[in-house]
Amino acid sequence: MPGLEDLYREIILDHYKNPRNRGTLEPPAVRGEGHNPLCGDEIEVFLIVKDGIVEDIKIAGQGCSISQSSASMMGVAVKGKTVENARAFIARIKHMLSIDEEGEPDTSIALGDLEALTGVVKFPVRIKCAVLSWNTLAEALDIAAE
Amino acid sequence: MPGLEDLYREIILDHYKNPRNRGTLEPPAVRGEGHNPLCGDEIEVFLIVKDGIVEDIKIAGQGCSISQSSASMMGVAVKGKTVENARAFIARIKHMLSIDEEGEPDTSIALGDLEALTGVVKFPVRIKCAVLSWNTLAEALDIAAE
Amino acid sequence: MSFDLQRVRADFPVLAEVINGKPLVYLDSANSSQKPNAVIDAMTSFLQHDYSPTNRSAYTMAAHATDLYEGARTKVARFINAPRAEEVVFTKNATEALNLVAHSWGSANLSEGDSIVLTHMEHHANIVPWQMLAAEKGFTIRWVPLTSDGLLDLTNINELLTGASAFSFTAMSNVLGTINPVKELCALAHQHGAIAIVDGCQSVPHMPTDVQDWDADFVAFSSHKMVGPSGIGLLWGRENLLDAMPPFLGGGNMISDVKLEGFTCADLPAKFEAGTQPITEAVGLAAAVDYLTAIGMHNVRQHEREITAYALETLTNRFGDDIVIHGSRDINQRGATLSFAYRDVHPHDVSQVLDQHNVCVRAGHHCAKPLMRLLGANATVRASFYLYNTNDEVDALADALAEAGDFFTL
Amino acid sequence: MSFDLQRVRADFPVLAEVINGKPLVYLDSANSSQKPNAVIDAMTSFLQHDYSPTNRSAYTMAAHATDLYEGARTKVARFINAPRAEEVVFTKNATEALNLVAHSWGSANLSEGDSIVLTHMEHHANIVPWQMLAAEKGFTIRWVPLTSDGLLDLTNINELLTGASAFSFTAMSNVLGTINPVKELCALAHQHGAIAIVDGCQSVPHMPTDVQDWDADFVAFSSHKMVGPSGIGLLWGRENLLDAMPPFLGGGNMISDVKLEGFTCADLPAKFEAGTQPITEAVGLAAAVDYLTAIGMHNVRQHEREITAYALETLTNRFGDDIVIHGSRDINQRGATLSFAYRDVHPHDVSQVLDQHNVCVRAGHHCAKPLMRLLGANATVRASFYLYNTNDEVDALADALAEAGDFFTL
Ligand SMILES: Cc1ncc(COP(=O)(O)O)c(C=O)c1O
Ligand SMILES: Cc1ncc(COP(=O)(O)O)c(C=O)c1O
Repeated sequence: MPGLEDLYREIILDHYKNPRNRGTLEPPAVRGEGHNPLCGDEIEVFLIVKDGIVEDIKIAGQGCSISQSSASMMGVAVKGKTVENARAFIARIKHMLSIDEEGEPDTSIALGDLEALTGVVKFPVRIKCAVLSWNTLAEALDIAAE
Repeated sequence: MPGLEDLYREIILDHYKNPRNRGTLEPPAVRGEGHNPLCGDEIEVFLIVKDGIVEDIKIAGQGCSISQSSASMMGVAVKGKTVENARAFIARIKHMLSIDEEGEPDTSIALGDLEALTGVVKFPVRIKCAVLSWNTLAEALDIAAE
Repeated sequence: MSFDLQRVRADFPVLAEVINGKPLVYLDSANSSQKPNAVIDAMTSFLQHDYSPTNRSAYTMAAHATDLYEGARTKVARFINAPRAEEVVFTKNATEALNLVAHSWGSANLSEGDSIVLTHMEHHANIVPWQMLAAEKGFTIRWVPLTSDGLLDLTNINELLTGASAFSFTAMSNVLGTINPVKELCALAHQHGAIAIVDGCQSVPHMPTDVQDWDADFVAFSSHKMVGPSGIGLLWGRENLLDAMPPFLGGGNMISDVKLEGFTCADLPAKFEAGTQPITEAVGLAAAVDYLTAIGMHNVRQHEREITAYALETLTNRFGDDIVIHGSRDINQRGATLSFAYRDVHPHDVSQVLDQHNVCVRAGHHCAKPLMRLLGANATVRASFYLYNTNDEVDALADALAEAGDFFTL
Repeated sequence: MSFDLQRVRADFPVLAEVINGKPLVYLDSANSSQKPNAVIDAMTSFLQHDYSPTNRSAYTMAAHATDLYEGARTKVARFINAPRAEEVVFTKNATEALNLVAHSWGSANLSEGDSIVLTHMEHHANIVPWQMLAAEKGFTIRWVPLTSDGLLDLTNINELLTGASAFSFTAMSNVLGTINPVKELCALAHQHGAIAIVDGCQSVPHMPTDVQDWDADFVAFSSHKMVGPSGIGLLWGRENLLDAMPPFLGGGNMISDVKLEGFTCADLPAKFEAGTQPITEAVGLAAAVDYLTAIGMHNVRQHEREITAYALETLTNRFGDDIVIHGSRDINQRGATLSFAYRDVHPHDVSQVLDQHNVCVRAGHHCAKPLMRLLGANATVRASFYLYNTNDEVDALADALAEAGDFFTL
């Protein structure tokens, strides 16, 4: 049986206790909203996308350590990156979390802090927590592209 | 296990092969209709009731040996009797067939040929066959009383 | 794998039952099938060691039970070659599956002036839900007639389908055994812009199923007829259709959010699975699918062709004109379900005599009253065979029938 | 009979499970309960020796299975003191039972301008079906608020009930444990001409039930929460109401006749039981009812009072202000279901740490989002106790909680 330390790596607890990019953004920022109907976690992702770049990102909502830290690390990872980069990152993370998607993700993308989420795979129920913010980001990117 | 001869007494087969009072009656005769949704058996009971007496009865429909012979014996038993007698007979037969009803039936009533139906009790699935015509008679008596 | 009938029989404990010194001859599988040890043991072991609610709690046992439950969905999807597991919805039986389609798809898509097409050989489960909805919405039901040997009469099918919104039909008749040309019927439906709804209750347990090859839109079937447990049924539907449909039952699990003012739906398949699901039953169903897959559905079909041929031959040889077997004589067009009339003996009386010999058949209207009226009978005797039945059991049926004949000579 | 906890525990095989050297501590019975050998064995034996379809075929095995199935109905009726067994309808779960009432009674009796009354502590199963129907029919839903200690706030109940057609409420909250005054609420409903619908999911498994003493009109509950199998639920309703209602699901068994032009319904209870029923599940449920009856529901309730008192005391003593237990502290007003917040640790993380010790609790919204909003939480930890739980297991919960606190000190 995997231990708690597999799941709750230090970096995860750090992002949980000190979440980066917390807050909201006013329009014209776009807003994506995600629920985990299983546990009630909620997340909001606010984005300003300009010239194909994620200029700013803020994250609001409530959730467990895994969903909150995943969101915080996500903000750090995609802020200032191109939309294309962000989308590739989403695919990469889902692949890492053993979520089947069509197409092959670019496994050359460096994960940085997000490497810490690999332990989640051993706790299948928590995968939904880890992926919630990423699905919500994908939705927000779609809205921004409209 | 009870044998076939417990169920199919000679008198039952006789009434099945030579059903009494087969046919229909025109209005002002009343008509009751019964189904056994389990097996598809259907029965029609036509009655002429005058001055509280069952003056005539005819029986139509299709069904198995038990339902047909029970109907035939029923016709013989109630024709010419008072409505009150007929109703008491219905209660008596249902009691014999182990069907719970409110109130105590008059067990002094002589069953005659219908005694042969006691074997049906050992074949619970066939009780519905045996009782179909009696329920239909009860309905027809209700209609006649209106 | 080659098909070893004696080994198959040994897998089904009930077939070893002996009553009054005589073996059980179970010929009522079209009604509900018996269960192999693999299914019984999977359920028992789950209840003894692993039982837990699914899709709600997060502890290890709950996660394990959820894996088994969702794993059953994946297995069923593979068994019928569904493109995606999320398109498989667990219901309580095939009847609920058909009600779900009628209610959710139907109430969103059918109104006055519309029409749907059913056939004269449908089970009540594929009639009554549509009649209930038609009474509310005012659309019309059209009926495909039958030929004299119990096949669908497609002479006027184009006329019937013109302007129709849906064509809902059984893949195999539960009374006549007729196997319908599902792929052709789906294509006909689509040519006329109708969706194709397939009642797979009698076909999925007995032959290979490929919903993509059929090009069907919905397929309903039941676990209990395919060596699986009672209490669980299945609906497969195209994702885009299921996605567009309103929910059916409301409650826990099928929601994304609930406020005093209203609710929002969960994604597929949860959207159609309100409340605590048949969990142990899904575990048993998964074992049933594994069992049938290991045997091979082609082998099941081949065995049933052989036993059908033997039964048709035996009954005809022994009883000649005394027996009228409904439906086609061509084993390429029929499954192993035989409905018949025997002399003038009422089906109920036939089944009673057969029961004295532990020969279990169904006597009645088989939940297909419109078809029975067409046959001019209010009941038939139905003997239905499955992968575990033998030619000896056909003989036992014939012997018992002969006795019924002697007893009831009118 | 006196209540022997160790003997009760020995009846439940799963409680002997040891994972990673630690015993299982199952505290999720409000979600779904574990099953005793009596239930598992009844199902296994039925599948091995007696399985057969019910209410259709006429051979001995089918008659026997039908007797068992109908016998389960009689046992359930006696268990809740229903006047007649025919008033008990088998469904797939309590959710279907509530949908049945909303759909069949509701669509015949509710239209624009009407209103019904629910409470703020309802499970989604007693909210969403009404919201679905309200969206279609245009009636209004009114909500009974709660007091700060999680009881129904009846201050304005007469106002709320004025002109209402139905009052549907839970007998016991699945989040707060609150036991509602069912008899009084039914009387209030009737005073205002409303029918009383009781969600008995959380009460029927845990204390004696007398639907006649309650004077309720409908009561819904689930087998899987009362040591019975999954895949079967229950609706009891007054005969005159059920008789007057249109059917819910259409198909086999629920009809008296089917013609191309339309169908007629069977009598109760078949009218509401379309298709092949959860047969093995009914057999298991009968065994569950026998089991609980032999233990005595008063004994179950008494045991749960004691364990609730011990849990409230233990958790408060050990964690003081670090723990916020929702709902009443009065064991006369609450069952053995405890929802709480522990420090700032998210319930999902609490349950994760507990799971390392095989302590199984549910973390989430418990299918009661409107109530959660009122509590100002989007999730709680819920530990729920049943007849087989011990004070030692309360201690195990407390020990694991302490560790979660250490781990997540923010
Ligand atoms: C109060 C209450 N009502 C309804 C339900 C729904 O029961 P089921 O999931 O068995 O349909 C539950 C349990 O989930 C419950 O606790
Ligand atoms: C062709 C057909 N359709 C539908 C059904 C209904 O299936 P179930 O009773 O499992 O809901 C049956 C079996 O009873 C059937 O044979």
